[in-house]
Amino acid sequence: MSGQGPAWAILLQKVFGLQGNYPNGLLAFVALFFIYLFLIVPGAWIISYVDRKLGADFQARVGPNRAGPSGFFQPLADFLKLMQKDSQEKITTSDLLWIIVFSSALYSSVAVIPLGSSFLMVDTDLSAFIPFLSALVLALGTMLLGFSRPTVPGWFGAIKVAGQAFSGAFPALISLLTAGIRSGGFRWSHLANSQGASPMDWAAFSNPFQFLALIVFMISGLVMMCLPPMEGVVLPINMNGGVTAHLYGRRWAIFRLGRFYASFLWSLVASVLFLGGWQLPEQVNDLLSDSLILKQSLESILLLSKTFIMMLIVIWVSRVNPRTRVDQVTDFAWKVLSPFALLALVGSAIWAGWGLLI
Amino acid sequence: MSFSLFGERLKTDVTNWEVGPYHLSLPGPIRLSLKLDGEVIISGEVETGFLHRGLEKCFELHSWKSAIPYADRLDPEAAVFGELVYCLAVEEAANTLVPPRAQAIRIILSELTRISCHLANAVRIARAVGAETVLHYLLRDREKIIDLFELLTGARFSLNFLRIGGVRADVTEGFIERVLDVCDLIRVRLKEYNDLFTFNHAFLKRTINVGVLSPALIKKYGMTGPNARASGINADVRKDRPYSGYEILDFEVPLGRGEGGTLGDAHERFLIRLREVSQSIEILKQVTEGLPLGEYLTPTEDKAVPEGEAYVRVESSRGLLGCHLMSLGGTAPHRVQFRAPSGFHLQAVPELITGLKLEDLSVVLASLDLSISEADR
Amino acid sequence: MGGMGALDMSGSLFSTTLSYLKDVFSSVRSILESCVTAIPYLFSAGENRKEVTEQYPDPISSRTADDLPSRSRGLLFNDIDRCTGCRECEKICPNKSIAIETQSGSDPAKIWVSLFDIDFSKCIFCGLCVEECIPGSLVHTKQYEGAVYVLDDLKASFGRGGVTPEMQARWAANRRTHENEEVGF
Amino acid sequence: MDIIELKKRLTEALSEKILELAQLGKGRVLSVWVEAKHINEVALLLRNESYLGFSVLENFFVAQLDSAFLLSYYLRAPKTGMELILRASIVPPNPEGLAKAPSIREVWPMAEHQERESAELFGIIFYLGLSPADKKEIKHSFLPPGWQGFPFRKEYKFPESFSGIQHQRDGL
Repeated sequence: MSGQGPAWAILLQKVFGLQGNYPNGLLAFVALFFIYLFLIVPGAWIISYVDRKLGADFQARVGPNRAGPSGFFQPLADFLKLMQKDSQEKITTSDLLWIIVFSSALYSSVAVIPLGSSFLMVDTDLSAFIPFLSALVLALGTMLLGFSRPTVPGWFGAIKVAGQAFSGAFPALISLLTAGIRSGGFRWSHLANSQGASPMDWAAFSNPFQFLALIVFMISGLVMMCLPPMEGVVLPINMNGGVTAHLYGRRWAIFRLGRFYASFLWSLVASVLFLGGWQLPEQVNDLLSDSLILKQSLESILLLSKTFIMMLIVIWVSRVNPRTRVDQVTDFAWKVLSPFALLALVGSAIWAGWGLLI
Repeated sequence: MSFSLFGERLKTDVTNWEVGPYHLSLPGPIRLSLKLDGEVIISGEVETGFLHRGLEKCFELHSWKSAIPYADRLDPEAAVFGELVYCLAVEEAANTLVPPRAQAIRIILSELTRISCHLANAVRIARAVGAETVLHYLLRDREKIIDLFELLTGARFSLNFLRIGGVRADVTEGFIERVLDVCDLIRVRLKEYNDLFTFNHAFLKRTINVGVLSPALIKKYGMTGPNARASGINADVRKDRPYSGYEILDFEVPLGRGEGGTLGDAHERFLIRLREVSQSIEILKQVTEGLPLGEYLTPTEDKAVPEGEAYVRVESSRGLLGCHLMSLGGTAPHRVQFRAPSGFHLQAVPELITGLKLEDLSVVLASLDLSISEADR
Repeated sequence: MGGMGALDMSGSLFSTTLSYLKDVFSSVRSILESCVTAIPYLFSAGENRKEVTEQYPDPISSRTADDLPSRSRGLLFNDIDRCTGCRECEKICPNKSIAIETQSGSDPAKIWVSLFDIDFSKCIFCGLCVEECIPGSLVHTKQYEGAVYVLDDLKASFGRGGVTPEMQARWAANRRTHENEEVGF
Repeated sequence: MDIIELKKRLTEALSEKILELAQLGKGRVLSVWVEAKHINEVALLLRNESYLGFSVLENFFVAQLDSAFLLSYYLRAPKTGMELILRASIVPPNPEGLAKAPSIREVWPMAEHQERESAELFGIIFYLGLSPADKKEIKHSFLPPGWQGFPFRKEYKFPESFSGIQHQRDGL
């Protein structure tokens, strides 16, 4: 039983039944590959399918039903179609630039994803901030995409994306701090262990300010990454054609996969910060204390289902509501989200320090 | 160089940008050449004529009766109004009488077309604002009305059902009950649209105080119909000069109240069209209950219309649709000229869009309910 | 999502924050209200919220030719036996998509319609010809699938074909025998 | 304010310019024939006079009667509810030539696009001010640029093809 090395390495060796010790680098590569193949790509598939099916259900339509049983293979069909449709003109430097920045912003944070008590590859003191930073770099990537567009509206879209990202970043950071105040640290394990399993012990429901911080965190994340229902600037529907004008083929697939991963990451972080992460009830913990793999997979399932529910809510709201203009979105972020974020910060600080004051 | 933190606006130099003739958010094939200062439109010109097909010349090449399918194609989405205005003009020139039952059937058809056109306009506004869900609900309900057309006339859009002196055939047996069912269904739906969309905050923010049409602008460009009534100008042809039996119906014409934003903004135009749909439902109920008996057509042989001239106007879903007809006693009309409301609304677009934000351009164009095929003829 | 206009600085601090909060809550309430109205559609609750997509050509979930109302104007069909060759339909057709040629039939009174072509690439299905057809031989069918690969396939011809010399000879023969019987040879 | 009252007011206001005053159509609408060159004065007078007040031009109709063009302006006075058709006729120099008529864009701005349409399709130059400017070309806003001839004229022969596209599909 090779017990030494970080928890995720032990887990990995157990999963693959390897004996003897292997360099952590190799194990890390296997782990990343494992997450990417079995978590992100299937996640994109399921969410894309659910998004289209749920959207169709809301609109009294049938939705995809040709590819596979009730259209389940529609995302695969879309993916194959996009793969074989590449844009004729050769890749220019500005295209290359945005693709590199876009994908580096996203897939660098795969290692940071908290998936369970032992599957924590990067559990440093500031690990909660890394997804926030990768979201900012994603906004930079979308801006560069806008600048690489041949049309006038593409450049307008780029500047608007930058403006919207800044206005979303401030309240997101503040609400991130509010979560940190309650749990006393930004380590994933700190954040998760400070919350109990039953909903009452979750951060969001422990005090009203944390609940307010959850809402502000989710909305400002959507604003920061121009995700639906805040994606007025990216949508080709409005007059100026948005950032994705004339984007199709493989680059469109990169863009879509990137946007899925961004919303998935943000919902995951939200459920760890505010919705009790992967905490299993005490009895279950004791029961499973011996078999590490079972406990870890149960924790991951719990965490991913919370993330899935958060993403469903976002899909629901975005399908039903119209989109507001970009300047109204930034107005909303500065004049509504930021004050409420500060209120939540001050409130939860007082709440946390109440004991010391009196 | 005096550096003022907030006073100095981000200086952007003027770019100009050609939009069209085919673009996602234009109401039809027109070309807008816009001068943009950053986000704000400084000036815009409209170039039309992409849909000009010499419709009025076609009337001169056909006999009176075989010109009726051409009247359908004046505004393909609202075919009955083109037919109605042409038939009324010929009837006035040739002095033929229309039996009351035919007049009632004509009212039923024009009110149904008005509802279908207002729903189609709501679809365009919803698409401009990006509200997918309500868009599909509107299309689904409009389908019910188009099924009614197919039941009565046999065609979905270009009906070719009116004839000079009446209508082509009588009402089929199940038609009246189906009309009443559709009326009740649409009333239920209107309530659903209001909950889901009309007072949704995001929609309000996109349309309140956007594209305000002042009464002066309306008078200057001769705008009529819902666009004018949304700015408080009470002018409806069905009330001012009733035609084809509207005088016996009592209905009140909705006017813009301007309680949400200012009077005459895009939201007011959207609201007034929904109110007109509910008012059309009232009219349909009255007409279908009191459908007079008697035959549906005074037969007129298609040969010649005595020499004469007539100018008739009809309240179409977009405004005052007039038809000036001149006949020299031949078997074909000598000159038919249509006064298309969309032509006048299109005139006001350059002045209306100056100072508008670029993203609101598609909302304003959609709220004006322009039919380019009617404007270009 | 929700949001509010510019803060009006006019009133006192308290009244502005009050109106600010009222505005934010009204916007959140209206957004949630719109979301809630879409929920019943998830479970297709009630008659009005069923899925309405017609998956043509699947006969169960989409309308087929026989569900169409009786007056629907599909592709035309002309029953040549009842057609008298009066050319009314050719005259009334707005864009000349009907071409008719007639020759004298077996007895001079009867017209032999040798050519009766309808060019469906020009026909606008207005139904004027069916209305003008006195013998009622020209009717609308319920057939609406008119897609073809070659433009010529859109020409439907119902004519009887040219009168060949031996047909004329045969008609002339039995006309003579007919007249002989009458005269009593 | 009925037809007779209006007729009296018009005769004394426009006295010498009126060529003919008749009642027209079922609605018994008054129609006033005026010399083509007086249109501008008459228009200003009709609109600005307080007791006439024809401030709305509802429809501008042009038709060709054998070789002359009949211009008729359908006017409405919103205050008094009266209607009036102002008519004038102009003759083009030759069947292909450009006729000239004074424009009423200043008096009634709403007629601007109808005037442009008739100008292009009938071949009429609507000039502002007093003397007809020597403008030759008409800017096309309805017909494709470079279209020869004026389609709405009676003697117009429809061209076989335009910019390389045949208009008649042969054989079918």
